[in-house]
Amino acid sequence: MNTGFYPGCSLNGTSREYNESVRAVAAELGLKLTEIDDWNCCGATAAHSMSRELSVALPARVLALAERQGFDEVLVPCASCYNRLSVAAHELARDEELAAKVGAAVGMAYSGKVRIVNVLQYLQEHAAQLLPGKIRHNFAHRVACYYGCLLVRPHKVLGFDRLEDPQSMDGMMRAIGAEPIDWAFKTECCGAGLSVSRTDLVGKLSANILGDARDRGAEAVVVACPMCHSNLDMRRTAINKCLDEPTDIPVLYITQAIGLALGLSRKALGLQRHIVEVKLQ
Amino acid sequence: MEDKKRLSIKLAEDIGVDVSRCYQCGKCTAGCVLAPDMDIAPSFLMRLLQTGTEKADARVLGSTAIWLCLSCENCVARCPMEIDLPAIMDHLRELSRTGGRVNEKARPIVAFHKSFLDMVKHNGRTYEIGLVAEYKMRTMRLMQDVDIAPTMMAKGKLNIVPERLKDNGDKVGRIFANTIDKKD
Amino acid sequence: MSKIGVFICHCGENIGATVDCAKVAEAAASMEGVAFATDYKYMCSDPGQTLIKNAIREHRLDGVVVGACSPRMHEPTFRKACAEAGLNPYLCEIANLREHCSWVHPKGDDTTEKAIEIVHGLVEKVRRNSPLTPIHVPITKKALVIGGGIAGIQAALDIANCGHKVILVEKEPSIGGHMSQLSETFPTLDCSQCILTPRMVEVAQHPNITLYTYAELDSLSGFIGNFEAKIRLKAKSIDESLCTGCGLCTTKCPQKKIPSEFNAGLGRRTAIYVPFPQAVPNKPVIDKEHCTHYRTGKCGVCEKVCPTHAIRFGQEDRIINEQVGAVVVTTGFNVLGTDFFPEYGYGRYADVITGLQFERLASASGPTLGEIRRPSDGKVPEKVVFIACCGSRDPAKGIPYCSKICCMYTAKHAMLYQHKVHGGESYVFYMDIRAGGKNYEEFVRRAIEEDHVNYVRGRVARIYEKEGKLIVKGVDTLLGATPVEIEADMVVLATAGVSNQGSEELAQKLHISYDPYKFFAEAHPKLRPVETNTAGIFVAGACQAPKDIPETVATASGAAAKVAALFSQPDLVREPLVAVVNRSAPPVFSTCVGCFMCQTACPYQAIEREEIKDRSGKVIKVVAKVNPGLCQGCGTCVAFCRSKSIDLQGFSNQQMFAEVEALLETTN
Amino acid sequence: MSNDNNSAFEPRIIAFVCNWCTYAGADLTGTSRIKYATNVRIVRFPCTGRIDFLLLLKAFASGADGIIVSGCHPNDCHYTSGNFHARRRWMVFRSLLDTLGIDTRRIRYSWVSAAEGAKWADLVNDTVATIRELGPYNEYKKVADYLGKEAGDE
Repeated sequence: MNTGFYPGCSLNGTSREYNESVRAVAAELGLKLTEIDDWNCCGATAAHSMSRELSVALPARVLALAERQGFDEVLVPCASCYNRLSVAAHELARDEELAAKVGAAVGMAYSGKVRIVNVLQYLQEHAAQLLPGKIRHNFAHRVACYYGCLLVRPHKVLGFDRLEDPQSMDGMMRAIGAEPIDWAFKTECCGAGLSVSRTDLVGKLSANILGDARDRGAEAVVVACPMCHSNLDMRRTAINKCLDEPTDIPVLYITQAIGLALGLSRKALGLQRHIVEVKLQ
Repeated sequence: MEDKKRLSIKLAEDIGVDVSRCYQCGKCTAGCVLAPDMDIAPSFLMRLLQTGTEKADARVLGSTAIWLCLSCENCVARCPMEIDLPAIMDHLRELSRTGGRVNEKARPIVAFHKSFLDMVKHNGRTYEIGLVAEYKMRTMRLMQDVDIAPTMMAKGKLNIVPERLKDNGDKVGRIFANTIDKKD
Repeated sequence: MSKIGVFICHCGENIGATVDCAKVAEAAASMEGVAFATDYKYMCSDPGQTLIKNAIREHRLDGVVVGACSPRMHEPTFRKACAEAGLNPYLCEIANLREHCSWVHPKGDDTTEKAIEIVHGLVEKVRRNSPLTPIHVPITKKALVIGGGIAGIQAALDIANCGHKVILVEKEPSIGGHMSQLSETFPTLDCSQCILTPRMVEVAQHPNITLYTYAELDSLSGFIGNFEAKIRLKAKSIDESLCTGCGLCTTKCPQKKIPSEFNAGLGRRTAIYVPFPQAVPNKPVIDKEHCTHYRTGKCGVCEKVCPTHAIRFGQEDRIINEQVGAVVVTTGFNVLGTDFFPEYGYGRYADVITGLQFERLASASGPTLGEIRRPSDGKVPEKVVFIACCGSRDPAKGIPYCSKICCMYTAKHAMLYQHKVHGGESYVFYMDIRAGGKNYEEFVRRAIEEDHVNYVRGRVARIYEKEGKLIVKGVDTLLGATPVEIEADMVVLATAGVSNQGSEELAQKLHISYDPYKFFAEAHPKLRPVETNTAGIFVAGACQAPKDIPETVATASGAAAKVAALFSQPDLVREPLVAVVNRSAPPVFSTCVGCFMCQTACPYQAIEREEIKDRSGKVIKVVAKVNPGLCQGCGTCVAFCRSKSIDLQGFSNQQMFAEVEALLETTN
Repeated sequence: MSNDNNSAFEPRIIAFVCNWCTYAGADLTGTSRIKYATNVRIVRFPCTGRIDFLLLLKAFASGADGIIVSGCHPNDCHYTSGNFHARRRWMVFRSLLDTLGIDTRRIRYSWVSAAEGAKWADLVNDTVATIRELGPYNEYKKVADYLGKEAGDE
């Protein structure tokens, strides 16, 4: 299996700890990841808010590159990129006219051969069987697994996990000794698309999420999406304004939690980069 | 001529969504995290599209709701008729922008998207400092987020210089020229 | 030279607006063998039929083609008219110009041309029709009713009261069906059990009714008037002749934690059990799946305590044969599981329940003795949310149709809750209120105006639990689509009514049609609502589609009337559309070579061997012979016959070849 | 392509259907006012089990460009097993037709129940499109004409 790695812009910028922790966990488990050469931005929310063609064309270039570079699958840790790449692949396969236009715009065709996997799928398929022997100490904490919207929806396109009350992340957390809680905001949107332009709304939506996790006794929120992470971690001032009582609940990437269980250093996992300090071991 | 065409017809032709299938159960609104903050809640927006009047169409294109929609897809996931509301929102945004109907209050959102795409156009990837700088210039919200930027810088979350593709983004620039910036 | 009459019906605008009927009649007039052709506004009307009759007499017609609606609609009407004018009814054929032409094509020359060709095909066919006489067969005047809910009970009683024998088969240990589970009934709020149980007892005591509970239909063969049913009597593990129904066994059975079907999972029952105290028959059965003795060979407590030694662990299923003349299918419906709505709680939250479960909570015979207490902790809920259309009108996750009964029972539930819990608050989330029916709308208004149930127009997006409350996130679409959030103590889902498990298999056993939702199909949705396409098999109640009690009872009585009408005839007159093996003069006798391929193909064992003997009694030849009493006219034997010696009356080779040729002729 | 002016070509399709399922299904198409191509002519049989395959040859000889045979779904036959017999006979017959050089793409075998009005319309439209693509069935007509002439000469 030749797995390509598409970090996307966030993992090279604001969320570089996600990048670091994905690579660190993969390396620790002996899994090889090769970054797609010369990749470009997927366009994210902005592109599909402004132009359908552009929103398909940007991911199409990435997919065409991956295909040319001989990858069977591409790991896309960023949930937003994962969503955009998956939707674009779906649109290209479904709409011949669009595929032709996009192919011409990009200057490369994509034939649909590359499988797009998110970090949870990747971990389940490649890492889960390797974990038992490698865990140094259990990540024995009550955690709220937060999937957000982009990993599970649109379900017909992504076909990943259960639409309401997904379980894959909960399963991974149990595997490293954590106790995932049953809570109500697993797949509710945190408002990432408006993070900069309507911080007020993002504060409110993210406050609902953190408030519920805290109220139900979670010690940390675990995420698999850099948008969710930067909202829940960096927008804490705005969030706390919307909560009756401010919260300092930390927000971890799933790979950071696994990394801790594998005994990797906090620095290797980029934990020092968080705005809200992570004290959990 | 083209612009006089009713939105419902455009939606059917352009993206294949039939607004008459909506029977106004409101489940989209009930599950929408931003419905309370929208000037037109999703199901109400569907109703306006169904009426097919010029006034209703203008109200939809000039709404803030279409710009607030986060594309979280909760609505379509639960819609009993599986009406692709996020796709409708995407298309309405495109029509609103190209038709010059963007609501005053939604300008910062559009500005952000534009700034974001400009970064991508010129570099092939996003570049947060450049993005925020451009966004601030567009919106004149100069003081926004000045509190967290230094922290982010210190934590190594911001790149000082933009990452670029091998050819300085020419390939990606071409994609823009052939899609969103296409003149026809 | 034949003298065919062609009659083109406009069917008002239905055919006339699309097909140029005058032109069709004109074209027909010039067809070979046609002596008379005309068109008329409504051919099925009295003047229309008179027109046909007069033409038959006046022009001495020897064949008739009526171009009208589907023969499935009015073939009997026009054949009867022909017979009244002295023409053999089987010399009349129907050209389907409505369903197969005017309704499916636009107005234009092509459509009129098609109509002409259809008529031409049938003119050529009818030229080769032979006069036929109906066949008389005896009727077994005993009915089989499958399903012992209110529909089956009503049908069985009505038929039995007409003086005919009835066999009632019920798969559960007791008759009563869903109605026995209901608390009060809309719109009168009378107690369901109080009006049902006397009927159940009447069934058990009726001299004309044989009741088999814990029994299922194994197979059905034969045809109208002459069916043979094999019925499987599932082992009850008791000797019913000895059991007195004292109930000691059920109190002593150590398996006490089995979810009770009768209480929709809200109560518990034992492994040897009577489903409910008013059950008919009031004798227990052993549920082999849960019984310790059947699972491990141990226990046997019931056997030890039974004062009459009626327990029979070794008992096996028994199959009995019954000859019946008619069958009424009344197998009822089922409710959709809540797991269809993950966003409403997956069955994760104990206090999110179905409407049927609420019936049990509200019923005096239920697990809470009629007090509304929520399942999780037994507390009286202070705020209850009722959600209509759970699965109904939901093509994405549920079913596209409207379940019809939910609007009414939800109003009833909310009303019962308000009556039982003073100061309680109730909300109904609905899309439309469908309260068509006698006193139905008034009933809903009462719930809103007098019992102050809060009706909110909109669907609920999701429900989650927080600090012991169920957070219901809905919307009020009448307030310009405003999101609404309610902290409820209990939520009741009006889950969709769906077809019963096994309905598809049953339909296949009975050879009756069913719709895409596996509800049984009636022969005609308006004019033959309790008949099926298979003669002698009738349907009633919610096995056709979700129905309320009055409608269920009405269809059951309707089906019973159909059975009684059938049984009122001395014998059965059947269409002579049966196969025949040709006969000719000696020495050939028949072109049949006696290969009996037809015998293997015939699904009805209608083909016999006939020995042709000479005067001395020596067998010269063995040929096939069709028993017209058994033959159903499928014609499979005709296609199988290698020597073309067997033919189907009404659909003979000559007729069909001529029709096909004529349909295509105009192009050549 | 066997024909140059396919655009003007209107295929002649004949449909052999059973009375209980497909005929009723086609009635439902009408009751539901679903529109379909006018090219089809329906012949009613009690059951697909009745359909003698010589009738198919007769239809081609009489000028049909395509044929639909449609009855009840498996297990739903009004006469228990007529549709199975028809199906089995079709399997054998098809290879025979192939050997004889008859274009079996022109015979469409399907199941349409009494509840599938829309499916009937789709089946007809789809068959019309297929046959339009294949063009008129001139080959068979030529043979039939030739045989007819031979027979007439005798």
